[in-house]
Amino acid sequence: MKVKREMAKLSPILREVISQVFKKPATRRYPEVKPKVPAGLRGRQIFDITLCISCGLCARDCPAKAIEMVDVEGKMRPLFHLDRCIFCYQCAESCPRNAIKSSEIFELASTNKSDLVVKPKENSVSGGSQ
Amino acid sequence: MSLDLNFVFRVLVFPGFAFILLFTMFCDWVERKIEARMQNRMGPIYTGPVGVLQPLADFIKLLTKEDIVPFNAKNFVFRFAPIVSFSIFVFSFAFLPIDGASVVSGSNFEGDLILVLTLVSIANFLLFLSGWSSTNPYSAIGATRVLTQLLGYDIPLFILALAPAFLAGSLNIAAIANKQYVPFAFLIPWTFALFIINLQAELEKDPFDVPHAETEIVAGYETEYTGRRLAFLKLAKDVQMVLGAAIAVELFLGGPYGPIFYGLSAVWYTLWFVLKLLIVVVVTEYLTCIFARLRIDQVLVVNWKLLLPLALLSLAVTVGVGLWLNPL
Amino acid sequence: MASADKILKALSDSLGKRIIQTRTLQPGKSYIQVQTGAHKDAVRIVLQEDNEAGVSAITGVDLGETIELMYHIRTCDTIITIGAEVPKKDAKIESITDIFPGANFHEREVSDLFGVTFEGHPNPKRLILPEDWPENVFPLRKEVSVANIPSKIGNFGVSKDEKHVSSEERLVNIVLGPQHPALIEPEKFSLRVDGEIVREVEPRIGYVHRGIEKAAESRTYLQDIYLVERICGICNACHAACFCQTVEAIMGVSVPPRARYLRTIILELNRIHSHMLLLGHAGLEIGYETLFHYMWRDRELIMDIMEALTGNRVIASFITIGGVRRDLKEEDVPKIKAELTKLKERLSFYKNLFESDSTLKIRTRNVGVLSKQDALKLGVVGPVARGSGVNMDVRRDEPYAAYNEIPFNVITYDEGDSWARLMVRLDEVGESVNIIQYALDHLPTGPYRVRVPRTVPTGEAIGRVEAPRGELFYYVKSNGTAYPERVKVRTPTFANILSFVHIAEGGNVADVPASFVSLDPCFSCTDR
Amino acid sequence: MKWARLKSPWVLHFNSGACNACDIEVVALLTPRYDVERFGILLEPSPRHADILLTTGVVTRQCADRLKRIYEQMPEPKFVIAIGACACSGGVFEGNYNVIGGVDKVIPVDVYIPGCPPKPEAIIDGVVKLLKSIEGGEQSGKR
Repeated sequence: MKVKREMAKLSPILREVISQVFKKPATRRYPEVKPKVPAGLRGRQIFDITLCISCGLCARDCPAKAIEMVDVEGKMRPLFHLDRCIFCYQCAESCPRNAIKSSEIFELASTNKSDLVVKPKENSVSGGSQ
Repeated sequence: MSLDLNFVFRVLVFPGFAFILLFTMFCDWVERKIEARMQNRMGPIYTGPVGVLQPLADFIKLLTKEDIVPFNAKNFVFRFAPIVSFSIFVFSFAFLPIDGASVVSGSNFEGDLILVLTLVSIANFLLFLSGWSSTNPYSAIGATRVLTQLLGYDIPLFILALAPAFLAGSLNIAAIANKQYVPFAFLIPWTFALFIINLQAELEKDPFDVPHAETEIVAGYETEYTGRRLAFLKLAKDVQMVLGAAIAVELFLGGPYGPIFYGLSAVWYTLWFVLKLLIVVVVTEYLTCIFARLRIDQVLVVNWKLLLPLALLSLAVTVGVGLWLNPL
Repeated sequence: MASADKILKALSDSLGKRIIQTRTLQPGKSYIQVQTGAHKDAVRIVLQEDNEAGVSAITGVDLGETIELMYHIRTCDTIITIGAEVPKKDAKIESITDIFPGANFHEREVSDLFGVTFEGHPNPKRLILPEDWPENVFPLRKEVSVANIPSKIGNFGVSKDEKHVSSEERLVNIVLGPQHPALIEPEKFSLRVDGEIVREVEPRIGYVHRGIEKAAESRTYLQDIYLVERICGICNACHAACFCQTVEAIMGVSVPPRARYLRTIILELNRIHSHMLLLGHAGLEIGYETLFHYMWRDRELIMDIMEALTGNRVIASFITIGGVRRDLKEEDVPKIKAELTKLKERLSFYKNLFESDSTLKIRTRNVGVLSKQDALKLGVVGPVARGSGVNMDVRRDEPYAAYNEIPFNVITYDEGDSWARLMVRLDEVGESVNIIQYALDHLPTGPYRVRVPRTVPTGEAIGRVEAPRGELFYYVKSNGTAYPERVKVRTPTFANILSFVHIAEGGNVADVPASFVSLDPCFSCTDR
Repeated sequence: MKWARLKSPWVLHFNSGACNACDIEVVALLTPRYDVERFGILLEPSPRHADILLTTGVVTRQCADRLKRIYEQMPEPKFVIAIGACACSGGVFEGNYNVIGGVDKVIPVDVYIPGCPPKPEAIIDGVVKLLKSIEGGEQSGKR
């Protein structure tokens, strides 16, 4: 096995490249195979309108000023600007009633900017469509 | 001269233009898939059955792109250099016997080996012109690097090609391919190895991938090209790859001639030719994957201080072995 | 190695009455305020006492009518700060570039943002602000607010790049331009090339300058953590850790042990992913795509661990003032350990590859050589310094988080070329894996976070962390409200960029990418 | 014709002042695990060869002109994808003095991908949505 020793001395890349050809490629075919996402992923927020006491703490603490308090049926509710949001979940932490929870939805790309603004009604737990 | 249908068919369709184009695209697909597999990823899948039509999709897309000619580029040369170099490469295919007989029957003559090699050099020179005529500093540097590399590997190319010609006793490619009862690659393996390394330099593959090194000079001589011209420039590059591999097959692996089992000989010859050519493509791809890119002055050192003397040495040894085998 | 108080004594008896006052910012960090002219002698004395010392950063603070300049000098495991005040009207001070060339960029930055002119500076050109920035508007001064700066929307005429006129005319001007496939980030290096040899290099940074130090002053401490983390996407855990440490030093809050261990784990994960990212990128720069693909494929193991631990692959947002935001669940530990052992085996393959691969060594061996004296003179930090034999590492010199309880060794190579710098990073990945495994075994139980009030008492503090690229330096000054008075960030690449100019000159044009990538430049860090 | 344009979208990446978190996710797309070459996507070095411009980062004053110049150099059927909260709207750095905030203030943008940084799968999802929108209506006319 002189060749084997000689190959090893040469450079490990020679053997590695050949062995890689016969191994299964490490590619995950994303659009067909949905990726397994860990539990705590910081994806899109899920806002529960029933728990919210419209105190505005989340809007005050948001580093990117992505939460705007909007009047919904008399009460002030947070409206999420997803294009400004940096998904740090400081709002979930500083919300006294933890009405904001994280979810694993991360496919948020959109062709026009307007549907990146998530209104409180449409985003609440009951109506969580997307 | 009456329009000889068989002649038109041979030139335009089978071993001629259409076959070469499709075969080049197939080789480009093989190359991309092999390189992807060597890097443990998948390569194109979604265009065509297994991504086979990917090079075709690239080509057509480039044809439909907007065509920009830089304002102070030298118009004439800028427009025609890619197409002319592409046509020269395809034209030099005419002399290689793909299915037993050369494309245009009776077109192989004594010395067509020298003609093919010079055609390759001229086409490469045109690539230099294409870079030089687009007045972008990056393509200027890329172009000068094409030239320096061209000078570096051209002479060893000729010398190495002479070795099999000497063994076969003739300068006619078809004759050389015919005389190889034992493929020269096994008879004079050192010349074959040097020829493959030289091929890497000619095709600007990885160890010698200096002219269009993305990291230093944006895209080398291709920087200013868009649309149709870029399509032909890339296709010229692919055809050159297939042509280089084809020359290696003709000179060292016995061309299309291989054992025929039954049925039409032309079919078997083409199959053998395609098979051998794919082997050479895989070998060059393997070399690309295991080497990092050398600096331009290191490439020159390798060309002039290493390839040239070794080529001369191998020619001398081949002549010695030849004379010792069957004295004149 | 002279000890800190010996240097202090030498300073006090040689300067005598020119010292206005001395006080200690934090235990072990002394601050000596001197008259304006005396700051150069003070710096010279400290540099003579300890030849391994270096000016770590120059901070400017706007005190109303005067601007206070602080020279933070890194010497024998601590920082000695020399302060000098300059009137705001005609702010002039003597430059120290002749005794410490490493301060060149620090001074140009302060002159850009504060308007202090440094007399005797070799080329006092604009470094960070864009070309079309109005004259004598200095953003970091208190009276300049964002509103009265002319906005640029609408007039995007192509600004004329100032031509770099070189002394000899026959040099070709190659611009390693803002948009360049090799460099992920925009910055411009105009190289004056004579044939294949680089004669002069003129770096032009500031393409990624987002004015973070000014923005930090208008946000609360809680919001500042997220702002500071986004200075650099690759080493973001280090920025968060350093900022939180400095604020905790001002407030006198001590972090529970479990939080200290969790911080160490996330910092080391960040180091591994940053080093592997660079080693792969180095492969791409020298045309070795296979190494790039293999290295980044193995890096995905680390990204999965970080995603499971912190919820995001890259920006961890894990460290906060008073501890960490999430707990490491017990059932995750064996999974992390399994992934780390898998990574360890791959490392042996890469080490063998870097040592025996011929073309890789041709492209990196004695390319971009930086000798130990030059490294000390230019004040480089991190793997760039350790690649030239300078034995410095903040994790050992001034342990923070849980580094005083975890055994690890500092790797140095003496060749000082690109290959040595890449090997330092490769070995450090191995070290980091050991650190994480040790930390996972000895993870103490208990709370992982301490509640912290929103306002910070008045005070100022200095924080240092060993980021993947080197020593990261923070200076925070608070005024009792919930908004910081001044946040100064000196990132490791800002200290290392000057060495690129030194390395590239005289070298080969084709070597520029190879030596450039071995410095691991991170321009979003440099420009802040 | 449109089949070819959909099957081989060549990509150019320009970072107009980002913290390079989004940039390393864009580069991670080429590596074995995500491997966008499956879709025929190649990272092209020169703007002349590219169809889609992937911009990341909050546009700083210095980068604004370069971004516009690169956009103009690209041949016609060209599209722009803004990646990350900074490119969509300025993200955390909105309101800083040296920041223009948002790529759409400089060049027209086709797809916005929020996230800080968006996962590589989210970027692929954005590219797939762009290709679907091209397949749907010929949108290149709305420059």
